[in-house]
Amino acid sequence: MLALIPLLPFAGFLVNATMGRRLPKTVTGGLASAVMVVSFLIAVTQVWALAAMPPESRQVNQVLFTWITAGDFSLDLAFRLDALSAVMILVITGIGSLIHIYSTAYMSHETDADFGRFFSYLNLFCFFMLMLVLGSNVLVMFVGWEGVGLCSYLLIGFYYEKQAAADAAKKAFVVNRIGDFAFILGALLLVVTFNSLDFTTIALAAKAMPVEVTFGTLSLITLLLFVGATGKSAQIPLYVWLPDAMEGPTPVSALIHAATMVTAGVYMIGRNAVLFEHAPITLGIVAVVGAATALMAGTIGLVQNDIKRVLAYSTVSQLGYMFLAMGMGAFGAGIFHLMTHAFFKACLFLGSGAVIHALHGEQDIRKMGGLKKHIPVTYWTFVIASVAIAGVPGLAGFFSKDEILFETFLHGHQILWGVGVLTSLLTATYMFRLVHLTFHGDERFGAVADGHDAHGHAPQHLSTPAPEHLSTPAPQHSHGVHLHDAPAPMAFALIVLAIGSILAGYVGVPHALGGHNNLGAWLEPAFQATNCGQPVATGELAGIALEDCLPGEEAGVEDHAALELSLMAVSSLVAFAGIGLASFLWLKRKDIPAQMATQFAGVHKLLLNKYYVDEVYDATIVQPIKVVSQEGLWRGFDVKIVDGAVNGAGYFVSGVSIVLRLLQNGSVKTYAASIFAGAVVILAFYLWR
Amino acid sequence: MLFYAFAGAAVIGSLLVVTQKNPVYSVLALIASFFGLSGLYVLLEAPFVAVVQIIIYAGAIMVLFLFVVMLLNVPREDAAEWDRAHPLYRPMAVRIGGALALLLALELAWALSRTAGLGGGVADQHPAVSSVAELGRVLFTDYMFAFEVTSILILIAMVGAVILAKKKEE
Amino acid sequence: MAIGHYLVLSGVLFSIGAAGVFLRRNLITLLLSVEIMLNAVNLAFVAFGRQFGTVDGQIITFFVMTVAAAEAAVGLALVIGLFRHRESLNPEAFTSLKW
Amino acid sequence: MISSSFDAIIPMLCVALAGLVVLLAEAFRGRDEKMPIGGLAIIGLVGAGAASILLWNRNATSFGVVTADNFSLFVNLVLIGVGILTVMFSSQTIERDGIPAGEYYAVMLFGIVGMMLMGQATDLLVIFLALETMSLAVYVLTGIRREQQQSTEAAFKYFLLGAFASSFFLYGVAFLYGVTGSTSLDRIGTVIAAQSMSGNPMILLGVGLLIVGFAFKVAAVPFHMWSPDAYEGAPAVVTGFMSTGVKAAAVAAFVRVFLSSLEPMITDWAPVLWLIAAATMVLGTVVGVAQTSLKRMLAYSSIAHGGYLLAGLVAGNDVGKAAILFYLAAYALTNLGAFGVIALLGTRERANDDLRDYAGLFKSHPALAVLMTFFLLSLGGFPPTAGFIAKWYVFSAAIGSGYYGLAIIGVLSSVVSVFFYLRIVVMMFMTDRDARPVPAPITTVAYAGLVLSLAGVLYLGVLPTAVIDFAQASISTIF
Repeated sequence: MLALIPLLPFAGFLVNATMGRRLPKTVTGGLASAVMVVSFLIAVTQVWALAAMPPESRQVNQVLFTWITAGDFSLDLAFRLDALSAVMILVITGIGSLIHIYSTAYMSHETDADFGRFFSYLNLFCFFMLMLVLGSNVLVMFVGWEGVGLCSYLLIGFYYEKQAAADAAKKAFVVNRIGDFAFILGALLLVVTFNSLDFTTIALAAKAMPVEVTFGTLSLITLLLFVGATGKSAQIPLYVWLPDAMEGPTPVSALIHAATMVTAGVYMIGRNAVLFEHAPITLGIVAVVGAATALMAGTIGLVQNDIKRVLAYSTVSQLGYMFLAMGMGAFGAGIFHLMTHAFFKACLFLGSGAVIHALHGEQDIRKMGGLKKHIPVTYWTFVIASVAIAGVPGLAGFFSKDEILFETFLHGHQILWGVGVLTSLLTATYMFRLVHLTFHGDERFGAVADGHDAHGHAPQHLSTPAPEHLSTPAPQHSHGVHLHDAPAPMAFALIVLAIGSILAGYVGVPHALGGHNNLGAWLEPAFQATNCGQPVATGELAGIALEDCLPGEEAGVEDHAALELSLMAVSSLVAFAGIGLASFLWLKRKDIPAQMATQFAGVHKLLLNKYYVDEVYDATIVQPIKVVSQEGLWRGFDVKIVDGAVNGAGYFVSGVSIVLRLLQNGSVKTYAASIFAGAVVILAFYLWR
Repeated sequence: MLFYAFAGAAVIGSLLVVTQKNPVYSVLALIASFFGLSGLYVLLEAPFVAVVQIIIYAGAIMVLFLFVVMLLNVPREDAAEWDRAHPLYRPMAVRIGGALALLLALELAWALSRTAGLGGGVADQHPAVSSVAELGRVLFTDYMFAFEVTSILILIAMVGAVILAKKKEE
Repeated sequence: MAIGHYLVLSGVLFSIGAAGVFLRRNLITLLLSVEIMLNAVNLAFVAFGRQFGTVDGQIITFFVMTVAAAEAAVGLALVIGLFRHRESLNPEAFTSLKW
Repeated sequence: MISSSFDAIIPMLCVALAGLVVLLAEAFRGRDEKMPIGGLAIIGLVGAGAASILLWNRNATSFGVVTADNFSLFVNLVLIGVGILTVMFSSQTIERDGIPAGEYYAVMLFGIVGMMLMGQATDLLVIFLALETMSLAVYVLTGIRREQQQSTEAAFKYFLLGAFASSFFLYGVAFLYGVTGSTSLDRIGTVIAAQSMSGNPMILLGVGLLIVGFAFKVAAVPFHMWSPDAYEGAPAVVTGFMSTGVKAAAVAAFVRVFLSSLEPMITDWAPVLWLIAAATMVLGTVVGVAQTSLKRMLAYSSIAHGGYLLAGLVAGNDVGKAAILFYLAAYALTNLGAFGVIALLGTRERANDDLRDYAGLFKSHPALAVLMTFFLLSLGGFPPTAGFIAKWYVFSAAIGSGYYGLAIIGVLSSVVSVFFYLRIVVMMFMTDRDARPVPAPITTVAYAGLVLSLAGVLYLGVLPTAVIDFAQASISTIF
């Protein structure tokens, strides 16, 4: 039954991939959505059954078959449902279903073939994502890990006719491969250390090991895994691909680059919680990287003018929050934020999609404004989600963000807490800047044609014409033209997600507010090393297992109620301050932002250009290598087209490659010389050794 | 001192092979070198090998070479017209090749000089087995399978040579 | 004569043959050079065989000769084929495959 | 000796017999008569496969120089698979390219005999003869399109360098013979094990020269330079055949010689092979990036894969040995499939193997594009394909033996290699261009071959246990 959850989307993929081009859109889209909904329902029943079990033994294993054996090492292709993966599959199938439904309307302008292609990729993605979270060992997770990367690549490059999309896809892939490299090494090191890749086995073994105060094997393993996570979850230094990934269709941004795939790194740390807990050095790095990413992306988000890019940087920033939580050892808080974030960020992305849809492809918020009355459904859902992400009390983001900040403070990391609060202020500010510029104020979307070139500092990606809906030429709207609000399927998804953005937080109401932090309690066993879910077969194991299965103490939680309440007050104030600031700056005194932009031109430019990170990478890595590789151009080697697949780091390799291949000069004597030299060197090695 | 005479013949012959520009001379020099080797085989009390060396190697294989040289009728080496395509590499290959060959010879000599037990006479330890009958017996017992394998080898060579050198049909 | 003498001679011949592959600009001489190398090995085999007082070395020599003959047949066929394409025996004339 | 049974050579006999029958059939064929000659070849190969399976666990030996232990039978089965798939792809291409069918199949079958013998021989002289048999056949196949200068040029380069390297190999055999008085692997093994040999310069010369010879056939750096040219110039089907068959046979012999009789000297040869393996993985990957011809790109990829195989050999532990066998099977299926696609897309006049020829392949030949994608993903080591499992095994074997550096280099190069595999995928799926000359419609047999390869690739990726067990059983019987 468990296996059905990923296999249903896979079946949908098979059908749509083989016959999608010949089927009408209603069938392909309907099928793709239907498999996701059914998968969601199955997931609900499974989780329901899981919840009925006693908390300590909430674990369902399904071994499909033994996948790999080597000596005494053996590995099953197995799925495991526990408290942690239960949350994940609900998020993936639930939000996934909504986004599928949304896409049936959003992508309806595509041709039948492209439509089918889109949904087959989307289903395939869900399959791999479910593999990733359900896998009971590192290698099954890695299958999903690689698979989602591949699907993300295919989906970012969905509009491959557009150079920016193709480049973004390659960038995402290349950056992810760097992360994957570390991940595989980490996995190999796990095999060496534990002779197993099963999460439970590793956790049990790690538990028996001392906490590594100095940098040791566990620290190295976890660090490698974390580098893998930074690639997938867009953290410093590997975050650069995510903003560019916005070149993909908006539902993809919502599903992959907000709700699910990018959170895989967070999930992975949660999955290996015991391992990370025994490597405090790595945890420290995780926390610092998370906080730094949160702050940096937040500041960049403040000045971006592309609606999706603002959201992209916001995603990077919120992911930073999650890593901060993970780094604090507050795994429950991280997963909690992951879940609430999935709701409101998906809602925001889908809302931005609805805006773009209404404006026929316009993404520049400077050319929006006053949309409130034209597209009310989109407006209200967008506002709800924005309030949620800003951390206004009562909505989802408040609870989860607050738990993270509380845990950070509790662990004595006041600086990181400060960073978190600052980011929180930034979040509220840039989100409401977005809301105000998009939905309030003057209607600026009529003046598109004239104003376009006037913006000298428009980011480069905007100079390309309307990225989406290439098939429909974008007509210039003027005042009075009716803008259609989201069609029914899109509205449905938006409304459900907006409701989710309000309610999702209530599963984790903290004790301080009279709640029971149900989610935290639910997740807690998943972060412990127990094998309570396994039938206890052997006698000597039984004792240990029972001991582990005793409910954990919740000592000291109540003691901090006062502290938690005051911290909550601070962050609530911060949230309101951010919203107020944004309203003041971008609604009341619109001259101030412009003044500030000129007064602090340097800072503004720095932020607008995303701290020049892309430029620095370009100047230090790409350009020098480009020069080298262009030396090879004399043979008519078309780098732009043929070599385009290799971006960034790829240029380095291809530069070396072009030099090295010159050795292969076609002369048989050179080849013989190579053999001869090899022979002489080998013999010399033996004789002079 | 016959050894040095034959060895000299073999070495000089071989050197001539690789220094002559005219392939006909090269082939002839190689035949001369083979005679030297043949003499060495006699010194090693392997008369049958010596005879085979002359009859098969020099007599058949080298004649095949000679035949091809004559067939293609290219009495001398091409001028260096093609070499200019690789101004950098070709002379380098020659020099590197020469240097490597020298190095290899030194390495081999050095290795052999360090190997114990090579100073003794070649015939000191065991009596020679040079009877053709014994040769044949061993060939068709111990080496029977290897012998059969060569039949396939030669078949491939025959078929292959025909396919590769046959003129185009049509 | 000491076995060492034969081995050194064999080594010298082998090196000459190996050098020949680089020195000449003629495909046929390249093939001849490889023949020299094989003969050098033959000499080593016969010398070793004599030292052990067995016929193995001599018999291996026959096999090597067979291989040499087969290689010569295929090699010369290829040389003829190449010559047909370019009317040249210079190995540097055949560098259309590279990089 | 004479009385020894013929059992161990039955698989080879089947194939050789099929070769002879094919030759005769061609001789008696009427001028325009059509004959299912490929079918004869397949019958022979299937017979050999059946014989190999029947010989399983029987450890038969014949003539004292040929063994049919499980290790060689495993390699036999891989080689037979290679042969069958090659014949299936050839059915389309030889007619298209005007290649003489009888001779082509006969030489190929004889080549397979040589390859099988490489794995089965337990005597250095026989290994040398097998090596030559295999090589000569492959030289001929490489140059079989004699009207094309590239084909002949490739064959000549391959031939000359092959002969050059073989003489090094043979010289190595001579030195080992000189030290131990025998060419039999058992005998050499006992002599080496009985007395410490690592100080003896002559045996070190022998080992070094053997490495040269084997490394050449595996196309390991720096003995690899023939392979891009030979692979590019040869007809694509032949390239697939030799990039898998020759490599499998050479690796099999390499493993047998170095892990059985030369095992006591592992501290002497492991560092050298470590370097060779690392250089091979890196160079094959890096230079592959700049290629625009698909055949050449895959040639470099094959070089890199040779490096991974050598990494398993260097690791030398039980996992490593089984990993090599598994890798051989996975790599053979994958690479043959990829070259099969390339071959089927060519025309008589043009190989159509430039990267740009693959633009928009998904639009014109969706099935071929999808098949190719799977093969490329497997070559790149993506889960859940055969290539991933194979690499996983090799790297965990390397790490298990403490060769962390080798494993890191391997993982890194396989990460980089994805770039050029991906380039092909990008071309096929994300580019539109229909200017490519349209190849002939693809026959059912050829398609069946591709689907068979794909099935194998996925089977080995998803359910590798059976084959891994098989490989472990094979390896445990001899070492």
